[in-house]
Amino acid sequence: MPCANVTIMFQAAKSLDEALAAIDDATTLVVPREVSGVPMAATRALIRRGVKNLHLIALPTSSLQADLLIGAGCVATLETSAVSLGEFGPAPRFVAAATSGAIRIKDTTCPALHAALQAAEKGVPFMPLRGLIGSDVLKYRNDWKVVNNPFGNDDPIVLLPAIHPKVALFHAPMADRCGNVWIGRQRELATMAHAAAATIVTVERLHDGNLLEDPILAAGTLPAFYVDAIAIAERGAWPLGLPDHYELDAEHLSLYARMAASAQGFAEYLDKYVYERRAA
Amino acid sequence: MPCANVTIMFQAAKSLDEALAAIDDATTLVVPREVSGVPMAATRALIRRGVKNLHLIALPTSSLQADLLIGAGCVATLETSAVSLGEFGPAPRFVAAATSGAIRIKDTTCPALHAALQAAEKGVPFMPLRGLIGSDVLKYRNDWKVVNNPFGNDDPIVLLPAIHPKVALFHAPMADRCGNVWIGRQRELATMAHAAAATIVTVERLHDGNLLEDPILAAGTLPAFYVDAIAIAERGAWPLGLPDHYELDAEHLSLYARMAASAQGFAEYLDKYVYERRAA
Amino acid sequence: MFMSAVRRDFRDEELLADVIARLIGDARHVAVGNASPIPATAALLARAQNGNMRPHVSLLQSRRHNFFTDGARELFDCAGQGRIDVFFLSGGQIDGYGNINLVSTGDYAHPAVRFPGSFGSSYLYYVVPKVILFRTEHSRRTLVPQVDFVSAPGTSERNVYRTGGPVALVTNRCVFTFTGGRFRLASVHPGHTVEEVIENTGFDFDLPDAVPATPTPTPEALRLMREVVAPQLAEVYPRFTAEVFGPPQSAA
Amino acid sequence: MFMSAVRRDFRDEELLADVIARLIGDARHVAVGNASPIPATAALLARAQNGNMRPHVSLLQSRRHNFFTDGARELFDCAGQGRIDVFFLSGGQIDGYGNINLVSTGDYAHPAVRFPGSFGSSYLYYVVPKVILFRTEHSRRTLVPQVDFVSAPGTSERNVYRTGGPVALVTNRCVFTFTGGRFRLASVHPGHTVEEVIENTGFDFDLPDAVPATPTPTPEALRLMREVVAPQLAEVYPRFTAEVFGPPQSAA
Repeated sequence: MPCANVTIMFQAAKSLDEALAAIDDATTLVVPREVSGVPMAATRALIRRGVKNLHLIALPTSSLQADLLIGAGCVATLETSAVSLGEFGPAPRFVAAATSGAIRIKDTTCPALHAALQAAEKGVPFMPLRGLIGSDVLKYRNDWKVVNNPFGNDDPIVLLPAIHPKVALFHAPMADRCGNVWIGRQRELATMAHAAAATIVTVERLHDGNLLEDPILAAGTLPAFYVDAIAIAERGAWPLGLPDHYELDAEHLSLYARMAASAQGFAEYLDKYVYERRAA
Repeated sequence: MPCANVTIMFQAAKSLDEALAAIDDATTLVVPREVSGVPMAATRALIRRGVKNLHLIALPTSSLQADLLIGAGCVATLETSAVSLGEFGPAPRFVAAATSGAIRIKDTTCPALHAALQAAEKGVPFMPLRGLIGSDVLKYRNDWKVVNNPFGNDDPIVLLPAIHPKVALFHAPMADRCGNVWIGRQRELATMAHAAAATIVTVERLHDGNLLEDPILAAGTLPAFYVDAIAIAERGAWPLGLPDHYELDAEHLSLYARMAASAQGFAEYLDKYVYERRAA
Repeated sequence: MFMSAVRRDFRDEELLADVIARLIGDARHVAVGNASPIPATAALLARAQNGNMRPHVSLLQSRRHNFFTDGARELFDCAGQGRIDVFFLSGGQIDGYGNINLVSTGDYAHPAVRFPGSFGSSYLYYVVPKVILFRTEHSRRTLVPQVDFVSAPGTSERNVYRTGGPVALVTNRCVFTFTGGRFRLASVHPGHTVEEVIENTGFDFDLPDAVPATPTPTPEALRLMREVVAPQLAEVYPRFTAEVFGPPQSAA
Repeated sequence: MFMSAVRRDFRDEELLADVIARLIGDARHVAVGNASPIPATAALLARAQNGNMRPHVSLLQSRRHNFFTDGARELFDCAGQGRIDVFFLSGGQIDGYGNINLVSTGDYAHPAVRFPGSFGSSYLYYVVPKVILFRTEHSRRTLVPQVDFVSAPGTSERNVYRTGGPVALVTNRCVFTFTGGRFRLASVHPGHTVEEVIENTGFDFDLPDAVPATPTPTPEALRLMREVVAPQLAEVYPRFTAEVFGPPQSAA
């Protein structure tokens, strides 16, 4: 009985496109930061499918993934604390869309996104957070509120409403046939899954046996109970890295930064590196 | 360089009594529930030392540990959502102290304790929690507040002030020589350590190598940065169990339940099973 | 436990588990707390009967039937997310308003009897849609007009966030359902009578003109409990399983 | 980078790291964000100089020098607990009030230039006791009278919870300290002048009668950077390490 705990929600590993079916136009989609397992193969599949008007939440930042989705016209609203290609420079399509007004940006700060997702995880309507007061980040977020700390004395504090994504999407090292996913130290992936209505995961490989049956592995496992679909995508974070598994592809990211600097170059990049894989 | 990340706060594994030195009279001490690693050897050492007036926080419940400490006169205030010996019956010294008024009890409910410690972990003054309204748990907690959810409409919600323990104390399967402690799935142990000013851990054994250097082990590791003292205590949860390692000692717990039913029997228990180990 | 003259081919525990399994129905996720072998049997029976892996059953005392990897808080977070559909609570006292008392009798500051404490009830009672109250001892000591301490109330004001609450109370004598803030006698177990229920219940409840007998377990339900459920249960409740279902068999 | 006629036996990066290491002093825990090789060098140098394993250094881009196992939120939780003493921030714009802008110039709704975003600054600036601002480009474009967007303010009203904030600003030309809501010129790097600093700074700052030259790294500091720090740094910043400190040596 290797999958004693498997929930009926989990279906055996699917094709990538099948796994992504729940991500409709206008989905509120939460994705992780660069070192936490960015589902780049899935991102390319979404672009090929032509998904539109995403409300993209990058927890708490993004790099290539947000830039590609924005450049490909998939994003209506972006909620994050930063988008950058890091040592490869600014994220060119993000910058272009931000300055042209092509997307709506909800600027935030890293711990505010974490707290708002933890609020959803805990089933509370809001979470408090220090900082922020006097910043323009707060000024432009009319969905946030400042109240007086009822345990303090003239002590203003920001309250952040819970964020309830429709779908959490990330890439992880492995899953088992029961649908359990090993996420390791990247605990915010568990919070994403707890907060989202549905969770879709791509993984490098299938693990033989039940991850929950080994106490050492179980400690880093997101249970199948929270997982709705899994697809295998080897090197699924490429050209980004998957820590402890493979490094980012610096040459390709340099190439991307150069090509994406212009709209035309970006279109060529899509043709060459996203659409060519349609048949894959 | 096996301990690149070790903090100077950590000292190599100490004797049990040395490790417990920071637990003075009147310490606000947080300890875990039965299946999460109850430091029973350490508890007996504290009783032998004659610690007094503890503010004991059992996250979120306790069994033998709280009963022993209460019976031995170590506790002034107990904050928890339940104390019971489970299938071995009521916790007799807890019940006696509660009905005689020998200790002050701050009754709470499991998720309220978790949330209040997470508030300290996150550096916020309070956390909201659903439920509670209309209960006598809330009625008798004048340190809690009910406010109107500012994101709702006539929607009362409870706010719980952060709990900042002075010391977190627990038992875990293993630590390494850098001071990292493997806690596995018992993530509330990390929250306890994050929330407390100091953390003291007993472990079954030392692990060779650095727990943080193996990604699989690291996923279940509390970093040395949060750990102030470690002592080795083999079978340190006895007569309780340590899940995945050893079962509880049912015969001994039955014996305890019988002996502790009277004050005299409890005194005999202490003589036989706590003080006799003074030389150990 | 039951004073019955009827010849039966099932045990009291099997009847109770069968009753509770029917109350569970087709839920997605049933969580069962510690020291609750009969509700655990019921949850696993419901799952075996549905035959589609529903409901997912979390036995909090188990390692195998317990997927939680985010620490002791995950049960409560999970409930707060709306992902736990059925839970079981009990009470040192339960009153006719559905209030439960897990703390103490008498004056709270100077209690006559002290119970263990409220556990998670002051939260879970509000956010788990189907809470099944289970208390085998059906007496005027346990089922009282009004509890001395409200660990969690049976109902809340309209403006209080509440997505859950009690749906039924199962005792060793009968089943009450809970609607509109009151209990209603739904069935009396074989070998027991309405008069006996009235006599041993400290609170008022709605009494239909005709009260059916609690249906007895079907042969198929008994077979599933004994052959499918018992081997799963043995990990967590070896003594209960051996006593009720006989010597352990190999797991299915 | 520096226009210097003085013969020197150190590189600009070494001077800056040395300056920052002195600003760090005897802290317990220094955290260094991504893409910050000079602050990372400084933190590891401070540790090597103290010789007592203090401060603990967290390089967030590293696996080895990064103990976090509780996900991306742990850095912020750790800071909220008061367990991070020193952090580094920068800004597309920094103004004379210590405000930093990591978001955009011009009108926020129609930005002229868009920067990546505020990252954790809108929180960390308030709760890390010693925030060292570091921006190598020292020009009127970056050091402005008033930022167009406040990612995080340099100071706060008295009733705002604030246990941290800026203590200094290090550029390629000089060191400013920050007290009383204003910058004060503390030292000018060798090869640079006070006049040059005034000319290239868009904001007002306090100017002492005599401004010392930034002390140059001691031979011992240079030795530590090259022999002890460089091998540790190479894991995270291989290109920077090779360029500044020469070919990799085996780790200490």
